[in-house]
Amino acid sequence: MFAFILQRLAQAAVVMITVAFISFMLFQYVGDPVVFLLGQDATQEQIKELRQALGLDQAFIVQFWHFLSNAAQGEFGFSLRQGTQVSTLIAERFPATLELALVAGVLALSLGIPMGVYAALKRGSFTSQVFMTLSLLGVSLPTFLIGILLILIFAVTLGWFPSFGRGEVVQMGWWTSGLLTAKGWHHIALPAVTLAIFQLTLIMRLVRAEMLEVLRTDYIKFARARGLTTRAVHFGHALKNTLVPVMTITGLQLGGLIAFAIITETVFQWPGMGLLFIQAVTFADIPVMAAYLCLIALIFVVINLIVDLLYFAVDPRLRVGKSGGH
Amino acid sequence: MSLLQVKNLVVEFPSRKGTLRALDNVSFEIAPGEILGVVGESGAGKSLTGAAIIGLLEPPGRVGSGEILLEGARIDNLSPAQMRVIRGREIGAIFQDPLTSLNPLYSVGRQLIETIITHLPLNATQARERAIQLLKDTGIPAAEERIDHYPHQFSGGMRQRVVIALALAAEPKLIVADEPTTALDVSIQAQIITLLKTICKERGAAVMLITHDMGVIAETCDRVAVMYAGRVAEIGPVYDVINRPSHPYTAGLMACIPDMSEDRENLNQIDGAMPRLNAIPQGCAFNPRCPKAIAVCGQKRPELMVAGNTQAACWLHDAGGSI
Amino acid sequence: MSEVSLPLVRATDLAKTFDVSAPWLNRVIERKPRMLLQAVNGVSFDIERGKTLALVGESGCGKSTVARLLVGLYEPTRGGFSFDGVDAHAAFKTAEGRKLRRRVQMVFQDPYASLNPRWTVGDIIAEPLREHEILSDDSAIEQRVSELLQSVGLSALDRIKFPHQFSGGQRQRISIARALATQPEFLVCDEPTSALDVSVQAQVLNIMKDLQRKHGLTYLFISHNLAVVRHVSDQVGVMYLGGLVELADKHTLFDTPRHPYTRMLLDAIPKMHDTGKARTAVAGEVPNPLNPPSGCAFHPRCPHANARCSSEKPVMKPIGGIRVACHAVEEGRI
Amino acid sequence: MFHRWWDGDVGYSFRTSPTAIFAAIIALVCLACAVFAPWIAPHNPFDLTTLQLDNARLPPAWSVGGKMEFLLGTDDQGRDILSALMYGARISLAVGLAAVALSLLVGVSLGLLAGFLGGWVDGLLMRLCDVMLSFPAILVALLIAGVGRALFPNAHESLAFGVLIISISLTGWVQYARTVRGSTLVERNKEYVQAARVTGVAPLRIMRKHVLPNVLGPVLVLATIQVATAIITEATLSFLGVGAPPTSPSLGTLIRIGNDYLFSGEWWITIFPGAVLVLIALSVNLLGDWLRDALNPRLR
Amino acid sequence: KTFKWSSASDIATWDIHSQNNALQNGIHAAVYESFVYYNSKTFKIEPVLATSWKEISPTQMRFTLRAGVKFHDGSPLTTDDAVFSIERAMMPTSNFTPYIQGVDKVVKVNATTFDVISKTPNPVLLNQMTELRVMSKAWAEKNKSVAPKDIKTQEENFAHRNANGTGPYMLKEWLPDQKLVLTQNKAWWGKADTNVTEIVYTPVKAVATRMAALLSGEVDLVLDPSPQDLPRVRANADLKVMDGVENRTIFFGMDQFRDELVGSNVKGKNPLKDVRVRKALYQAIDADAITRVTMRGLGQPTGAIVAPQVNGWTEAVHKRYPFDVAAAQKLLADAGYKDGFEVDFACPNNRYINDEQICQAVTAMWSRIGVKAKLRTLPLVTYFPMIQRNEASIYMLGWGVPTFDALYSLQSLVRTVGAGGDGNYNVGRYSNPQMDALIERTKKETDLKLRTELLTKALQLHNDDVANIPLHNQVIPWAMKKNVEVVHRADNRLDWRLVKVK
Ligand SMILES: Nc1ncnc2c1ncn2[C@@H]1O[C@H](COP(=O)(O)OP(=O)(O)OP(=O)(O)O)[C@@H](O)[C@H]1O
Ligand SMILES: Nc1ncnc2c1ncn2[C@@H]1O[C@H](COP(=O)(O)OP(=O)(O)OP(=O)(O)O)[C@@H](O)[C@H]1O
Ligand SMILES: [Mg+2]
Ligand SMILES: [Mg+2]
Repeated sequence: MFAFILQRLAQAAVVMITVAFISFMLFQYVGDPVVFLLGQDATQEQIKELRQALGLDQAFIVQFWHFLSNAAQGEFGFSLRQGTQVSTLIAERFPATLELALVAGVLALSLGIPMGVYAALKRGSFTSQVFMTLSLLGVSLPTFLIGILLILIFAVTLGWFPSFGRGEVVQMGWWTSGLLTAKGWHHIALPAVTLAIFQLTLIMRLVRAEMLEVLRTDYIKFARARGLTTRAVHFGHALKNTLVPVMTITGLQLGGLIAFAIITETVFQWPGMGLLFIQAVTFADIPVMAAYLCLIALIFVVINLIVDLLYFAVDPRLRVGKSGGH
Repeated sequence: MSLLQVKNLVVEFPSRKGTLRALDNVSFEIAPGEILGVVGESGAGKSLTGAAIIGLLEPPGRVGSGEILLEGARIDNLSPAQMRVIRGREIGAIFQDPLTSLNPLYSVGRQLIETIITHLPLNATQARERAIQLLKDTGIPAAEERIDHYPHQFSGGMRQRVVIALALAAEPKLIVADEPTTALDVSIQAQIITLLKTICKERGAAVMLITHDMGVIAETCDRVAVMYAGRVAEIGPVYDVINRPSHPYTAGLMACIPDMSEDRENLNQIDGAMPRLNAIPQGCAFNPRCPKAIAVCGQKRPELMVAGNTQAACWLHDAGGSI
Repeated sequence: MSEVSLPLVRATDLAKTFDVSAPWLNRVIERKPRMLLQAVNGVSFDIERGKTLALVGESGCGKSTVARLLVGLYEPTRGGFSFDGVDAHAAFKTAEGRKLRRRVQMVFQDPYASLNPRWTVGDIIAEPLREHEILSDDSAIEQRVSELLQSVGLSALDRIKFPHQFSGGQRQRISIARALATQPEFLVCDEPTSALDVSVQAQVLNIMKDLQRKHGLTYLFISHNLAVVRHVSDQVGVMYLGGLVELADKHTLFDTPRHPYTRMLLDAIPKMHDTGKARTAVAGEVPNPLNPPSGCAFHPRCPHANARCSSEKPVMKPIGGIRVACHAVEEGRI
Repeated sequence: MFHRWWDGDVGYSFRTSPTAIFAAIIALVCLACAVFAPWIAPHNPFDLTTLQLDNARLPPAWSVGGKMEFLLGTDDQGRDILSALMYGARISLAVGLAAVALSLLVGVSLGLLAGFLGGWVDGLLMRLCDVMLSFPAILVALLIAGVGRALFPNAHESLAFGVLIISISLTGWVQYARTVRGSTLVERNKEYVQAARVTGVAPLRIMRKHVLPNVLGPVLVLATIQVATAIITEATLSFLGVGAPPTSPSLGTLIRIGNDYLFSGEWWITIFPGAVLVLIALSVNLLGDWLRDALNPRLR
Repeated sequence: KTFKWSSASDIATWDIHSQNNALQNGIHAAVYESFVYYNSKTFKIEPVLATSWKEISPTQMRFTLRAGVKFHDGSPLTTDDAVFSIERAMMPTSNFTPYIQGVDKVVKVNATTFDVISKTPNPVLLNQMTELRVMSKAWAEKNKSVAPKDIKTQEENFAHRNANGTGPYMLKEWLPDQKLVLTQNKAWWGKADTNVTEIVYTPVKAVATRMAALLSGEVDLVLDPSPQDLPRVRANADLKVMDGVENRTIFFGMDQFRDELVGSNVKGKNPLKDVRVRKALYQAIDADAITRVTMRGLGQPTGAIVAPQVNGWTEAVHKRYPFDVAAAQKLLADAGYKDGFEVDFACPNNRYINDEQICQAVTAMWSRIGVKAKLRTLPLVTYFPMIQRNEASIYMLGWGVPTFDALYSLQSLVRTVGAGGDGNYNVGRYSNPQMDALIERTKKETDLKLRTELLTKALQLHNDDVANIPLHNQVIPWAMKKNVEVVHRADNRLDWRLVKVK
């Protein structure tokens, strides 16, 4: 178990260094931040000087090494656009994205799993067909289109929800929360729905497929043969076994939520990391981009680790145990 | 009165090329405490018969006609909820693969207690005691400790014991055991069969033992039914069926089995293969392969008729003398 | 037909160890030792040309591993075997080995998994022909495939069908036809009938015997069904936990089994015609191959075990025309 | 070949599934419109000489101010929306199909190698997959597209499409690799593969001839669904401005362009491409769904 | 009343000398005041913190500071603060170099006056002073914010997130990219014609969302609405649009340096070197149609490279060559390109209003005279470095003139590339000795009238040479609620003293 975690962490480190390297390498080509900093009217000398000052003239590998050694200390340098420590920027934005992803994730899970279970248990019924068709619509509609349509309908035409922003936030130490005020919930509704729809349909389809698979197994048949109640069979036995494989994918999906938030945050001007990233891309703000990507990788790694640990909790086969047979 | 009566049972699978009759007019009875063996080639319909009795036919399979009576009461037309109460309480089941029959995520104790509480008016502690007792009865050493272990921590033979314990948990009157030892090693097989036999004798439960191993049948059963292509070919006391088979198929089957006591260059064989469900020949399903086939075999379907100590579905024994 | 002195197949001290250890990091941190599984541990036997050696034993005792070693699917960890006087294990790797492969073929247990579901039967049987460039001309191949199909009792027209259109017994015959395509001399059959019904099993066994008579084939036949073994074999080797414990002529073995394990196995055979008689089951559990008992592997289940059995590992010794590995037999206790 | 398919189980399940037929018809119509766009489209939206700025933003023919000539109206450059849709679908489909084909090629070969060879090859490739998976698809595509453009600033349309295809397939292959590896691991231990090895067939040939055909089933399903995903990814990238160039707009580009006009009442510029995009994705997804069930023997 | 407004991007810092960015300067102006400011209505320079100024010598200007002005922290404004602030703008980490160009030093004269001394006579000093804002010296010293924060100083100073000016509004809260709140300064020295007590600024990047916010009433004013939405805004009974000509001209530059164009099918020569070709391209563009359709009226077609507010501009240079396809075709034929040619054409896609659409339309227009422009559009991050590497054959550029003097444009855009900002955006590398001579003369000319004539002459020369193809002056629309009253300034910023919400 301990070895397992250690192994995972080592793996995570490798993944993150790779991610950092790739992203850093790619950014070399994304654009030149100096143009922004100095504006259109700068002279070549000024440009050169600033490049030097920022260390942009150093060899790529030197720049990368600097970046890496700083990153190891949680320091990603300064945003070229805002001149603030990247770690501060990210820390400011992180709560917004996390809350959005959480609300969307909870929404997707709390609707997706029951719908998937229903569609599996009532395979072929009208409602489950409706669910399946709707879910296809969910994966066929591009996120940006969903967002814009929601704004058009619920914000502009009906005026029920605000179209952008996070509303009132409550400051709690370094964390800001929009979930403590009614306004905050009001604001999070549309973006969270937009973000959740895609994941919801994926989770629903996944749960349904896995559930159908599990319902066909011998132990379910045997559970029925033992005369257990339908409830016990479906929810005690089938659902739990369904959730084991669903967990991995769901874990990845939740990581995906944070990444997908880029589009949602852009459409709804949600002041999260995705927006920060998109703006960083527009301004070729390399430190911010690199930090963001590393953070995303970290989140993925952490989620994967949690999922693996959950496996240990849920699946006794993985626990090291006194084994009677072989 | 017999415990279980199956009368003219028909099981069908609707398919795109018409409805397939997987079981065709299957009839037999099981007396209380009796062990009935069901043998036959793979695909003969043994498992379907078992599934129909415990009401777990997988859709789209369905009982087309016929009746299943438990202690004289029909159970084939019960609602799912009513049938559920009967399963486990009145009829227990054991399936082929002990590894996959147990939910890997729950300890065997949990699965046992769950079953006991569902059917018997016991509280959790009583149920646990009973579960431990069941495990002991099925020969699991250190049952108090092993009850909290998970299925993967047991060996194949022990798992099958747990499955038997689960099937017996609510003292059912009938146990449908569908190939309980096929997945097990030869040496374990004997242990399990012996256990099943003794424990059922002790509790007076009847058993329907499905297998295609004649040897197992021979040593275990009181009576045996031989199935072929969804029909019962012969049914009767085990000694008679094995030593004096009345149906040519049974005879052929017996001859196929390599015998320990004699040396032969070649085994007897029945040429050809069992027909597919969508191509069951007219008349007796066995007639194209039958060495003793006569004209009527290809035209009229034989029903079970008395043939010595057994009953066989074969025109050769037609007392009415249609030959 | 065969020279008496030289057996066609000779296995000497054949052994195969699998490394089933946990990953390196886990071993280091959890201080777990390397786990080596001795699947086959020093097995020696000869098979005369045209004869059948049967290997019997419980599940997991290493029968299949021996079979795979013989056809070159595994590399032996120790020992080796020769085929027709040639060190086959070394030869499999050389260009010569290709010729050797033609002479050694295998029939697998599962008739459903041993045929590629996407290939026609004709292609399946023709593959060895093409691979070994025995025939290259398409019509000649077709001709040969038809012959092969007919020799296993199928129709030449079945060539164009797919495996799923055949029953289990028919598939097993197709497997045999494929194995026969290169006209091998030695056929390794790993439980070829254990997935089949008795009636189908009889068909397959009969064909195998016919082929042996016609082509002088040599078989290594693996099964745990002693009745079947008795029917097909000339010699029988009994395996227990990776090692041979008794190797004898069929009649000798079945009539006067020496090793206690062999006796137990024979007792466990259901007696068909004495209905209702319970057989004596082999007592105890199958040992864990990762942690085999000390001394004689069978001693925890053996009624004749004594102190020596639990400390000293018996070796195969010729005793009264057979070879057996048992202290009790050696000492004359049984 | 077709006959066997049509008469087989898959064909049967197709004929009896109204959704499948419906989806297939829609997909075929879209495909036909895309393929034959140059012959059936009323205008050629890529031919700049025909564009008249004064025709810009005309509403659909049935509304006030619409012209019959432009059935579904025109966009901001005076392009006929209907024709632009056909040509745009052509580009979207081409990009989607090419991206899927490329990721199929890479993913299937790598998955096959990893599964069949095992050992460090497997370890390495699977770690690579892990790395790719911790990079969300859109991010990768965004980066590649950005880098591609930056690397070849003089690149015009053709290269833009190349970059687009590569960036989409770069994340797509992982799923195929994983699926194929999984099935290969199962398939590799099946006895027919061992039979081939006993015969002495070379590993590469075994992989190609024996394993590959047997692991393609799930991949096929995945590929169908990925076509839809790829089209949407393309659209999203175009929406974010790193996709198809505006002079030869794909559906995504059309939506992006039209997006600016959504609130100004010129809804047709964005709604029609959006609807077509959803329609294509939906029909392909429906087909994939149906195929998944049809190819799954246990659901038959 | 609270006034809520929005535009695309947020400001980067509250440090007034850290970055020179138009939007940021405009927002800073509410909190930090400058010495003088352009009057919002007349666009003449008017006093703010400096009440009067007088030229002591051609290189010395004396300013008198307004009395009774207090910073937000209550401390009074002194000449020390004034001197400190100008010196702060002159520090190496300051980005305000354009506004202190030519300034030699600042000298405190007494408690109410100070002198600005320039190196050479500087006719635009007052214009520069409009953007030099004043910060409290004591406050800066106390809070370690003496030096402006810049990218190179990798440290945040206090002034980055806090502000202490003299302006009509005080910084209350700033959450970057989320929200910026200013509250009214009750103790302000002046009298403002406003009823706004709180200003809330929300940057919203996506234009559709921004417009949605206005339409749904969440904001009162959008500084940069999308032109396409204006008709709808205009049609909305609760909303209105205000527009004005911005001091920014959009034009197309052409590579007139290479002997063979990259990516063209003309080999061995550069067609763009031929004035007839340039003029043909010019006359093929229907600027009116672009203004009418693509820009929806938000453009002022022009033949000049500068906007009307700029010194040197005249009606004459403003006049365009007529749109005439036939003439264009003839010119091309004369130049030997009867069948046209292929040429590379680059445009930004997120810099100017409708930049991408304009370029597409122009591409279509050129295709009608046979010129096949191979259009590529790039985001500004990659676009500007690219054109600065002289990689584009034809490119789009928009040029604003903060000094309101044509020299600023001419020097950057058409002067032969040289030292000190000469030709720094002459990306097409146009070079004409006559033009260079004219520009050099204006640089030194102190006779303002003559100087203006010289500028006009240079502008005319630019037009005769078709050095660039001007298109239009951008017209900037603001969209807002009907109940909002603001003054539209040519520099596209709000005057906080004049905002009213009814
Ligand atoms: N879902 C189904 N659809 C169609 N036919 C089915 C289905 N399930 C079973 N059958 C058919 O019913 C017949 C009887 O099946 P059954 O499982 O009872 O055989 P069995 O005697 O138990 O064989 P085995 O020894 O292999 O377990 C077979 O021919 C089988 O093909
Ligand atoms: N590739 C392998 N890796 C690790 N262990 C293996 C491998 N193959 C076989 N073993 C182990 O070697 C032992 C012998 O296996 P083998 O398959 O030879 O048994 P068997 O006698 O053929 O059993 P069965 O009757 O079940 O086929 C078993 O314990 C098995 O778990
Ligand atoms: Mg069965
Ligand atoms: Mg084996």
